[in-house]
Amino acid sequence: MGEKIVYAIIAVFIMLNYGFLVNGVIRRIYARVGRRIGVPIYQMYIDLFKSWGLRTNIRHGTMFYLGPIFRLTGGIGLFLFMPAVYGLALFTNFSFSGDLLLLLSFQFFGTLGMALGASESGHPNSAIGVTRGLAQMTAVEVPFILAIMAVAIQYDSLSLTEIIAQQQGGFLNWTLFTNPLATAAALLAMLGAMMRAPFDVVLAPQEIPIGPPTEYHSNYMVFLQSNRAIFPLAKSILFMNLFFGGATTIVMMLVKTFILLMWPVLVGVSFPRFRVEQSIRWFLRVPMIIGLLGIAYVHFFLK
Amino acid sequence: METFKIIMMATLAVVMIISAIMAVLSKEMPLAILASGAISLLASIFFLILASPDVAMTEAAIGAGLTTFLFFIILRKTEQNSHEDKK
Amino acid sequence: MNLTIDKIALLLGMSLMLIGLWGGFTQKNLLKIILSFSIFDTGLNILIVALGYLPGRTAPIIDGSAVTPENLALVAIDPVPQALVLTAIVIGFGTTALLLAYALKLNQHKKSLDINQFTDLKW
Amino acid sequence: MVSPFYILIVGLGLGFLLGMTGKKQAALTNMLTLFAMAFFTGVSLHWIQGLYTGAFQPSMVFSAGFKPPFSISLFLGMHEAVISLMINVLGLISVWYFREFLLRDSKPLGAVLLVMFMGLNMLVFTRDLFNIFVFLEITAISMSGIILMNDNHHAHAAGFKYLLASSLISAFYLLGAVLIYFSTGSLYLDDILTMKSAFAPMALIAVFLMVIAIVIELKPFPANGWALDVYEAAHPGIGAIVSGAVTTTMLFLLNKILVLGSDKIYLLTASVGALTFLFSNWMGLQQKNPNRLLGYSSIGQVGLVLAILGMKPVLGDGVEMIGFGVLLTHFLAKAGLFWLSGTVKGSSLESWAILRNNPVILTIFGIFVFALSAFPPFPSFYAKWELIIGLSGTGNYLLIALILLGSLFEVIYLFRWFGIVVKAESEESDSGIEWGKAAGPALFALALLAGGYFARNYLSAPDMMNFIPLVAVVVLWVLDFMPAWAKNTLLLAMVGIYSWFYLPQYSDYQLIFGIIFMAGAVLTLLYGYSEKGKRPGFYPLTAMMFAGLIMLVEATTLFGFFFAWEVMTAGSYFLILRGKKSQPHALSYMLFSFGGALLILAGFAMAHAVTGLWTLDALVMDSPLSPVIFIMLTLGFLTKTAAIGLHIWLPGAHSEAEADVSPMVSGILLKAGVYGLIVLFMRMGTQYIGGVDLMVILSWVGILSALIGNLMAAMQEDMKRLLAYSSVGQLGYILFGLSMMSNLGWLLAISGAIMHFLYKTMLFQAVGGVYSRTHDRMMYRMGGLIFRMPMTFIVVLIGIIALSGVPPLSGFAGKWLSFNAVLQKEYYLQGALAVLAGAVAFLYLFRLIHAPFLGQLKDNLRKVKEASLWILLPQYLVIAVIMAVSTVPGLLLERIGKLLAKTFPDGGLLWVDSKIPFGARTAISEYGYWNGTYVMLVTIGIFGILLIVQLLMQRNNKKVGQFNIVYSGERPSTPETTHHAYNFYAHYSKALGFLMVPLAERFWTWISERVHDIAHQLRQLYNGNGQVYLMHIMFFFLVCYFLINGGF
Repeated sequence: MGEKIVYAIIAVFIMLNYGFLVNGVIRRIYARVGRRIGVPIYQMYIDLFKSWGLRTNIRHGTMFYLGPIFRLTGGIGLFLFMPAVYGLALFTNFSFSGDLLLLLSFQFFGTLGMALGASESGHPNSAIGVTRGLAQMTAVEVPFILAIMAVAIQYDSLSLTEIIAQQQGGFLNWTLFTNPLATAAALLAMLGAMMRAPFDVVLAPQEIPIGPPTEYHSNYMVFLQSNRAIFPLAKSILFMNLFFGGATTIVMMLVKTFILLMWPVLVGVSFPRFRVEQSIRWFLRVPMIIGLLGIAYVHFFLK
Repeated sequence: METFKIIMMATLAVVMIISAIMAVLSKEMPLAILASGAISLLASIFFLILASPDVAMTEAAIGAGLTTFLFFIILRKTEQNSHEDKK
Repeated sequence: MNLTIDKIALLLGMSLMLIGLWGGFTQKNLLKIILSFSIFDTGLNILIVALGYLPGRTAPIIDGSAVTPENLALVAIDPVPQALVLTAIVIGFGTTALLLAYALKLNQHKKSLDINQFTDLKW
Repeated sequence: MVSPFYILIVGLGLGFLLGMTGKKQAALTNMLTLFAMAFFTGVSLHWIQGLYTGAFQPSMVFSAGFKPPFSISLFLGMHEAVISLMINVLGLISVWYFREFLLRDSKPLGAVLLVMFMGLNMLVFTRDLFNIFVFLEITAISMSGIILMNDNHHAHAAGFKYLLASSLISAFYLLGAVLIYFSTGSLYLDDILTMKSAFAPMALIAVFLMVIAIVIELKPFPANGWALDVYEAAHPGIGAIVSGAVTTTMLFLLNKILVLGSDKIYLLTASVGALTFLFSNWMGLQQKNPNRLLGYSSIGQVGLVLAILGMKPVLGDGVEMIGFGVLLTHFLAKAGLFWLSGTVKGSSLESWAILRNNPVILTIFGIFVFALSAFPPFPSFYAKWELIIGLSGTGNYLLIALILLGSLFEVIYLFRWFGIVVKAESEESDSGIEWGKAAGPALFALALLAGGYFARNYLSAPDMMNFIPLVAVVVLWVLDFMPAWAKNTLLLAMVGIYSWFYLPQYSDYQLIFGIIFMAGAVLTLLYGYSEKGKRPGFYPLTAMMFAGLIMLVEATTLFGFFFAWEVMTAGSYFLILRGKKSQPHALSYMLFSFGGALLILAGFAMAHAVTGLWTLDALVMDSPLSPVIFIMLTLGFLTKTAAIGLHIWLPGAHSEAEADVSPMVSGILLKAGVYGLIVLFMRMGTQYIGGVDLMVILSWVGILSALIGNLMAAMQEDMKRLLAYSSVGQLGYILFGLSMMSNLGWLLAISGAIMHFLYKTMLFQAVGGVYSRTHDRMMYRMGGLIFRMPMTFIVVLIGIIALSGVPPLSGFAGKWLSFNAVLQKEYYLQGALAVLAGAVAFLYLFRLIHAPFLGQLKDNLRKVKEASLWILLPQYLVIAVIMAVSTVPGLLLERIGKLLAKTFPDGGLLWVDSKIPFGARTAISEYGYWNGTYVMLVTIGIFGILLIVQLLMQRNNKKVGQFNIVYSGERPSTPETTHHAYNFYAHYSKALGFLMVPLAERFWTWISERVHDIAHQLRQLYNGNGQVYLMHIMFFFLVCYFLINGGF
């Protein structure tokens, strides 16, 4: 057990730093698309130290204080409950605790804690951001779960390790190719889950300055930024495991996740923003239908 | 004899039926009451001929006598009531 | 058609009953309605007596000559229906009297004998 | 033996004598009348005693030594004695009731009363057809005489109509009696009976005439307008006599004469009765005048007895006891209600609200209403059971439907009235109840209870019930004067002792639900200590509800189950009704529950008819009828679990109930429906209708309940309504689980039931605690309560994390199980909707914690204090349980799994010890695995590390004031504009509003309006004109004649 804990700490450390760098890259891409030069790739580190360096920090109450902790626990937990690299002890994490469903549900641990913390600040913008986030999330869930269901039926398992194992042996075994419909549904859902345009109304920097985290600063910000580094990575690891054959080496994992992270970014730079009800309707239409088709496909053709 | 009896009874019956219709239709209350009394009276004759003298007696006394009498009393009282109202 | 006394009586009774009912259903004056009912009663009584009539027999009164206790069942008419009718007449009178009392009471209140005036209670 | 002739002699003699007394002897007259009626009563008692002990045998008495037809022939048996006792007791009380008239007026009321009761007695005893005519007329005339003595012109108009009608009726009868004499040569009933097989056509017509006359006397639909007027206008004392004594006599008489009739006549009577019962109750729906309402109800009840008596050729002689059960209830309750009516001034249903100033009288009123609605333990309940069971055995489903529909209508107006009496605004505050007038109703209410006790003995179903739980109700009722804390302790102790002795005897599902109900009782009673004062009525009712629940669990027979079900329904109805504004909601709860109970009753009856068993195993069957039975029972139970479409009673009932009643009816009571479904599904299994798997339909019902319930919950502003809708959703999940008919599905359902019990109890109590401090339920009017009520906040926090299924808390088990079960069962579409519903649950839960507890504290809440200790205690007990089963899920799931393996051997979870320390057990399903302990440890580990990091990193951390936020460079100063809480998910309703259209509510409103419209149209029949009523009688007569004699 002790060995697992040490491994976990190392894995989290690696992923955090990788996440900071990727975020830097993404910001640069956004800048380039907007014909700006943008920040240096290591900008995230600068921000973190700056936030940490603030001499005072305030709190609005206990939940406010705990909110970022919940948030980061959610991010790290999500990462730690799944095998990031297939067959590598260092990155197998605590995946023995539960299967795919645990991951799906655990995503909300951070969301909920953060929502509660932000709400306690008493800032209306936080609350508005939270309601938007929750509302959008409900719709994003559906196509995503449909895709997961398709995968689970296809591989007859909810165990992520098992799913990865079945995708080994050549990229044609990836779910991407064996079940493109489910993959498509999931990738569309990913757009919503990543909170980038056109589904970034939750943060909506122009209207409700950055949404839920409005009131957060200093070391809270450190936690939130760290979460922003690791949480999307964890999600893309999940997608990688489900649809892109997983990874057998650390490098492969890093590359695949980077590519996956670029997908919402590429969509994001080229689309304007949806309102909440629009995105809800959208998710319950196109991706959901694709997801259902995916299940039908698995059910009738792969079984 | 028997034929005569039948003809008489038939006549009586017709009279009674006419009285009954009169009693029902007549606008004049006293006339109606009298017609009804007449029916009872004639009915008692019928009873007699139908070999029921006791019924005949009762019908004559109660149906023709008492009932008619009672109707007239009530008629007068109600007319008094209506009369008071007009004043 | 072979008319006999009891047939005439039967027809008469029925006619009176029908006329009585007709009057009771159509007349609007309370007294007329009561009157019609008493005609109906009379008709009913005639009907019953007529039903019990056996041609050629005498009244069920033991007079010692024609009717004796021994031949009562052969010579006389069954006395029971007559007793019944007797009772019915008395009871009918009671009912009529009570109805008239009601008519009076109702008349005292509304100064009218029109049955349509007494429909406050409905539904 | 005292000869019945003494009644005749005393009645007539004293009657004439008293008729001649003047005003001066009023006191004496009164005394003599009272003595005479007491004598009648005494004689009846003497007979009953003598016949019971065998001191004398049932015997025939002839007048003057002659044989019939020349004498009056009276028969005196046990039946006659009992009926005459009923009549005479009612007479005695009536004389007492009328005493002020007797003393004040010079009118010979007492004399007429005596003659009348003499006549009624004689009608009971006589076996002579012509005597019947005489006594019929005597009673009719004396009855009209009594009405005439009233100084009320409405009563006079009514009396006139009555007398007209009865002359027509007596003409029919007389003709019949005479014809039978001509046909058979006898007027003596027993002689004629011997000739029945050789009846000439004339005799048949004669019997028809006599029967129809008495049937019309019993006020069949539609020939009953005259009777309604009498009930409405005459003095309530007269109403009591007509509805009680006269009707009873006439029914007895009818039963006496009906034996002459052919099966056709019986059938006619039964149909007329059933239709009368249905239509009279239907029209009663529109009635606003209490006395006329009682009239409609009387006519309906008598119609029911008619229908029962008419079923004799089909059901055998047992119907007499059934009919008597209904009749006795009707007799006691109606007379009692009419007498009560005399104490109420005003002629609206609302004016009865005065009764509630006096708890004893209110109780009496309640007893009457519940007895009329055929609730246990009253005789009518047993009669209803026996009747439906019997009818079902003969396949008379149409009649069952008519009767059940009629009783549903009756319940609607009775309980609407009851609710008004208990709850409506009353103008008068003084309790002008005269105890003298209440004595009769009180006596009759007691008699009803006693009657119920005896009625059990005539039950055909084996009755192996444990009635001990009901003792608690009685004890608490008697001790109701004590302070609340004392009663609370008492009930708690009783629950404890009972659980100690009985819970170990339970097994399987019984045990699970027994624990839920008993633990629920303890939790809600602990909360009860926070209430001050006496809480009159609360404890017996609570005890009643829990008694019903525990008896439900213990029930092994169909009858026991239904009995418990009704007890529980009654108790919970009262509890809900206690809420301040709960009256309309309590009514709709009652209606849905009652409708459901009727379906259950019918289903049980049909099941018994198919299998012939009395135990619950009667439901194990394979018959063409089983899908129908299955549907009826399922619908019945679904009304209790508030499946979508049948849920509209729930939000109001649960949210308007008192603070500690809400957890009872939500967390605990709903499980009764779940238990019912389990009992049903276990035995009947999957049913198909036209090749369609009904379980699939149920799974859709379940999932739609879950989705729509959750959506509705997210849109509520009222926190109790939110929780109430959330129950609809949760119960939808449970139904969904059960409908899968698989090991995992049931594991989901049963663990879901347990969890829902825990969460809802806790959350409703927390919300109750908030309400106790803020006196508000609208969430947007609160805010920031975390600063004032942190302990309650923690409860809600745990509650919502658990309920939303976020790991590491126990709610996740439900999600995990449902997904696995869905995959196993291939319910993909439903599964997707379940996920959506789960996500929506997140919305309302967040709202529940955000709006009241987080955000800006409102000015008026600045001095709010934490909820009291007794409110918090049960909540923290629940939290302890939740934490335990979250950390070690096997505690619960593994045990349930073992139990389920008996029913569903395949597809269950596998529990293995994991290799890593602590021996924590991992659940392994066909698809995945889950180790709750590790999830909990890892989560706590990460959280703990991060907390330490944060504590180390922070500098100078200090708490700031309320409005110290970054707000466009301004500091907002009003919490109202800064607290974003109202219409929280506006965007959501914009996107998915079409799912929230209240279709079910519209549907039921539409049904209700149509039903009331028809009632209104129907009662136009009674236009108040006496002649029209006569024509109704004639019309009725002719229709019946042609029906019997074969056509036009």
